[in-house]
Amino acid sequence: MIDKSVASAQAAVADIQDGASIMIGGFGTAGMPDELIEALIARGLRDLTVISNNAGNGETGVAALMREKRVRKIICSFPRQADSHHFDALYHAGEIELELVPQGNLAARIQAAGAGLGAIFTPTGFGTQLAEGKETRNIDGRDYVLEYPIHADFALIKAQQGDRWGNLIYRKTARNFGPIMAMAAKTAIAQVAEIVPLGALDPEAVVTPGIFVQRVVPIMPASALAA
Amino acid sequence: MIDKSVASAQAAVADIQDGASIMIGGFGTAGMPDELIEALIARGLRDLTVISNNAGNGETGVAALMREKRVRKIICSFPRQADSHHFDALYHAGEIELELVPQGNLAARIQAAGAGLGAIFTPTGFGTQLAEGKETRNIDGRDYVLEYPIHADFALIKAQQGDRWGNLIYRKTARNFGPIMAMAAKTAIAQVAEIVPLGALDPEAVVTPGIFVQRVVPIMPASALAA
Amino acid sequence: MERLDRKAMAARVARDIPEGAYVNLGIGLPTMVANYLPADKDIFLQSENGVLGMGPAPAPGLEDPELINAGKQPVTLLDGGCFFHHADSFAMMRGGHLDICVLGAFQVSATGDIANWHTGAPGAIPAVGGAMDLAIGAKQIFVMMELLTKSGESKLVERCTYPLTGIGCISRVYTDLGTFSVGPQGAGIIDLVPGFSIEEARRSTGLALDAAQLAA
Amino acid sequence: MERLDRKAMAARVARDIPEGAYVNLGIGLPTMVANYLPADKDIFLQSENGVLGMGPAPAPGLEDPELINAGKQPVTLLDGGCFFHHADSFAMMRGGHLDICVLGAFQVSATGDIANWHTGAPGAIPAVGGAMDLAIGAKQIFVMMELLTKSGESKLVERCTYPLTGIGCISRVYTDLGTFSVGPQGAGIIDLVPGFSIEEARRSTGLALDAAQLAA
Repeated sequence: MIDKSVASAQAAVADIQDGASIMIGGFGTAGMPDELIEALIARGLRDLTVISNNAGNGETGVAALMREKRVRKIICSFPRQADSHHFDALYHAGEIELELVPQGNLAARIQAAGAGLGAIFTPTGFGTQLAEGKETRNIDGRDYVLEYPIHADFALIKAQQGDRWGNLIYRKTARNFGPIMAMAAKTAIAQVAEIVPLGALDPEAVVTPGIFVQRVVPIMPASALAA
Repeated sequence: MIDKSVASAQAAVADIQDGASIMIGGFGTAGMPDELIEALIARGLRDLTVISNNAGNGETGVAALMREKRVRKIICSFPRQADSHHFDALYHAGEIELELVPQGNLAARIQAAGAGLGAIFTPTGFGTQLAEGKETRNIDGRDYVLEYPIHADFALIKAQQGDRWGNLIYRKTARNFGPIMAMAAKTAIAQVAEIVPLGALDPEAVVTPGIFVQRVVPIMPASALAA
Repeated sequence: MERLDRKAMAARVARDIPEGAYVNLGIGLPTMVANYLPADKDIFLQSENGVLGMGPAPAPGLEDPELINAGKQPVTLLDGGCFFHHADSFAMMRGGHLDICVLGAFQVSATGDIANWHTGAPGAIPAVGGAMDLAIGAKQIFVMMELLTKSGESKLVERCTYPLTGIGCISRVYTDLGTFSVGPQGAGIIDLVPGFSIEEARRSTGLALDAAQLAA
Repeated sequence: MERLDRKAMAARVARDIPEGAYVNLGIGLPTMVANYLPADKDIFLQSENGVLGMGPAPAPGLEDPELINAGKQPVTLLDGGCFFHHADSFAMMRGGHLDICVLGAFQVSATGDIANWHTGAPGAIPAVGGAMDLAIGAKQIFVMMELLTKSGESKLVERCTYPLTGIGCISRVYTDLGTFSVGPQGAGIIDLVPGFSIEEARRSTGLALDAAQLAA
């Protein structure tokens, strides 16, 4: 019997090593795998490469990884925010490498990795600073930039329900990067609000088929704990 | 009020013209929009370009389009079948142009069109006859072929339920090419077994958001009519 | 002259959005356009974080932290709305399926270039988000901005001096002093607020604004 | 010699598929492997037309024309199975997410090239389907075929003479006369049926088959 469920966030991230590349889902408050990130921080790792839309807000999640100086490089679309002070400090001190990628190209490059494509010609960013030095081509009258897939060793994502085969459904805009990051990482770890029996998820409504998910960790939402 | 529902298959295909490029969904018996194809045949058009996985079986669907000599060119992955005699005859008579595309590249090229990519490097087909004359590139030690998006004027697809905004859900393996063809065509026409009120489809389970669908035609399945 | 305030600008843009349009409203000023769309017409609001068919802001206390727009503000979902992942969302945009994007900008050039992501100031941390995707992300891309900076310089320019977000992608610029077309033919005047003349518009922008489209 | 029949070949392949594997079984002979997978283990069958977690064939009368495999045969769905569209399905394959594909073939070369889509005969209508995608569509690609043609020619060859489906992608070949490894190091023998000697295998194939992996 295959059971991908893992009892704790700590156990789920136990084999991540120094220097690993890690995709972290989430957009704003929605879909951030906070408990997995906390467990990752507790590992005390160094020199991580993080792929995520933002570089952290406030004190939790990716921002905490920044504060603890665990990240050597971040690939993201929007690092600067009102409360991204931990990233800001590292950046100004030259202690972190930033690869800035337009958000849609970030999504497309992650998807290309999951889909086994070698590269894609995308129109986004053509003629801008973010395409400087990159190969470009005019195809049927439109200009495109050649962009390469982004793979990762691990993906940490948040979903709503999962089963022991790793099938996932998400909740509202918390879906965001989860499905494509699960496809692009060698090991995808999903924290879910609930693990349901096999067959409980509608096979027409499964968003991430279990083949893309290696570990599922039940993390009851704080709101449910408080209730 | 926006209502994309159309009363009949005939009305839904009324503006397709000679020479149009038309994607047709379906894989085997699953997802073939038979009634839309019948309505298309009744239009008496010529010189169509058809993009579909197969070149027709027996006497219905794409095979009937072949029999009536409506198709100038077909882009497909698997034209030859035990009962593809209408295509076979046209092919041997030199009366139809065939662009043979590996099935996954067909899917990827259709998806690339819907996603606005200019081209993709795919590993499938490298070193084979189907990549002859195509640009290739070794990326990170693996060989890839450059493939271009496939766009179309129209897509004819079959789904299970739709609403007046064009949202669609599918049924089992009838989903196949429907979602990506809807994205790649200027005008996507979906026949559905049922049109449901707005809000009746679970927003987490909608497979094709209405933005990709221009017309929805209710076609009650023959099995339901017989019952 | 009767300069439009931000609400009036939003109402002006809303007037040009037809029923049935699929629309992405950028963060900031453009988000206000939603408040002026006719409630009795089906206009489909998309947000690039993965939602189509957004409704108005939720009542206080009913916010859901997992139902937000690209500006990370709580929103609602209309009946008929749906969710999707980031790759599908940006495919929607990049693939030209949206009809209209409305963006803010630092500068727009007469030929439709836009600069809205980075001031280029030394030491500034760059952050692009979806700006470059949005700039090419619809059949028509509108900009909504004040025509002049606080120090009186035109933001509608011959050539952008800030780092570009996209090239030749903007078709229309809605400002507090009037509405302008931009593109391959150069900049033209669509309307001007009462009391702001063609000559003043040309002098303020330093552009040879075509006035042929201006309704008499 | 104890030549394996098709059922025995299918059982032999099934023995090498571990629990937890994600597997695509090609049309024809490979489909039979499903009948020999252990019922008490979770092995995940994918079909490229958009289904993961396929169960056995339905009972007569319970066929659903919208629930079929890539061979267009009716199948069932296990609890925990799911459906997806063609682009996601082939992403699953091309992206290396499947563990094992089992394919039929006309020829396999010592270095792992495969020819299984086209005889190259003049006038033959070419049809490729998913063959080229499957050939590179998993971490390991197995071929299952009879070792010799009816006229006695080896289908395991130095170099394929039929048009190629994929290059250097096959790692193992299961035949009625034995199991062979192929790849950059050339072809080797994993096992041979009783009564078929190493020498006979070398003579039949014309290949200098390495026998180091052959269990004593």
